[in-house]
Amino acid sequence: MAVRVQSDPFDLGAEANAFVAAQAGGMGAIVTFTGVVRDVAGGLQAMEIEHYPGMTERALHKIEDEARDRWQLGDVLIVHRHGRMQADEMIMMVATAARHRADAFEAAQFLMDYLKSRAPFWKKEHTGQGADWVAARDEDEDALKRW
Amino acid sequence: MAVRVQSDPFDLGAEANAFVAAQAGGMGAIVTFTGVVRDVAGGLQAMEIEHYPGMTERALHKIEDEARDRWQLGDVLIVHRHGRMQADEMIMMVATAARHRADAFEAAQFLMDYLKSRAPFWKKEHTGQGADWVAARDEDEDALKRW
Amino acid sequence: MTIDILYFAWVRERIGLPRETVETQAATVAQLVEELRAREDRYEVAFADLSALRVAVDQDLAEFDAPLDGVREVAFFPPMTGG
Amino acid sequence: MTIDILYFAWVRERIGLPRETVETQAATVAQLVEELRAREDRYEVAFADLSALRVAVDQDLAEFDAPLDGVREVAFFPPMTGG
Repeated sequence: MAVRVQSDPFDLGAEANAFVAAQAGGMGAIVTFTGVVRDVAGGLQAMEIEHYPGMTERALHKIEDEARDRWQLGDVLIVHRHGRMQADEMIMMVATAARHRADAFEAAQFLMDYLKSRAPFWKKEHTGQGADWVAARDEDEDALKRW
Repeated sequence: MAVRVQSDPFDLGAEANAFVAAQAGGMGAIVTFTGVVRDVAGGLQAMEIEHYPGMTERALHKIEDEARDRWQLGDVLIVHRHGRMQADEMIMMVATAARHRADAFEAAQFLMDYLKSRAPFWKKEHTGQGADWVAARDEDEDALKRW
Repeated sequence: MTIDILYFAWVRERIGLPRETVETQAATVAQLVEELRAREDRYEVAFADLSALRVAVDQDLAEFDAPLDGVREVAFFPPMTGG
Repeated sequence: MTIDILYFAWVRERIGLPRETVETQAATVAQLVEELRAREDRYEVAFADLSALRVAVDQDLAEFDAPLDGVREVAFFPPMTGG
């Protein structure tokens, strides 16, 4: 179990390899999700992520605990950056390990759905036209209903 | 688009980092699944994977094409080993890239479900008691019905 | 009682500060919001539409009718957009 | 016509060879199976329960009633267990 909130970049490959190496023998299924800064419209100069120190870690641990109650999991990893980053930089990742692939996949989706709408992060996009806070999407709130 | 069938080990971390780096700007969601040799009962001396050269690559490409018809995807990667491997070695991986995380997750699950039951690989477990072909699980066949 | 109030994202920008400490007798978050709105225009603007706001009480998400008894920290912010 | 027949996993082990080339007039996979079963015990054993077998015709999964006209390669194997 690990939750990390950091401004520094992380190395997905190193994280993924270390995560697999740390699993007990029975964990045959590993899923990772990685979120990358998108520049959909073109012209993104920076993405800035604000968070709520203290509550962020607390919220991520609660989401992880909830996932552990629902699925049979080995390790869980959540890494989320804050501060400024550029297009194509990695924002965050989650990793899940389980005996069966359905558990690893569902737990990773659950972590992402809850992290999106229940962990205190806010994105601001800086472009040549100024800076705008990213609006929450109804689909993200709706995604919670399936769990 | 890449499908690789090989006896050599692969480096999940290097594959994942290269996969992310190769995406076009809009692909904000990356999912990987990795299958690891499990030693559930203890005493596994080796896992041997046989495949059907020619048909294997053909089947994996068909599965990928099917996924592309169903979801909006960037790149897709499938790597699957054959030959002998030990407990805790990585057997295979898939990676998917998409604009939205639901597409990346669902496509990765779809690829795995079809790969399990429709790509010509067969696992044999070697233990101190001898060697046995792994039986297909009804759950794996059932998993196809949701798509 | 003394409560630390934190603001994030555009709530922080509209109010113009990230945190402040207030002395209040408010019994609920909603009453605290009314006290803040009565102070100055920038608070009135920030709290104009409560449906666009989320609140955390002692670092847990809460509703606007949550009681403040024994609470040390209340935070106001827009819907979250992490991941 | 001449057809290459491939065997995998325990089908290969029971029959004792990975591939062979046969001359046949069978119109379907099922007729080819009947010809093979009539040959020797090891074929009879391998093809005893067709529900435990899968077949590919020219490297695509097929049914046992698939026609063999123009086909170059037929493969028999148990249900797949990759991933």
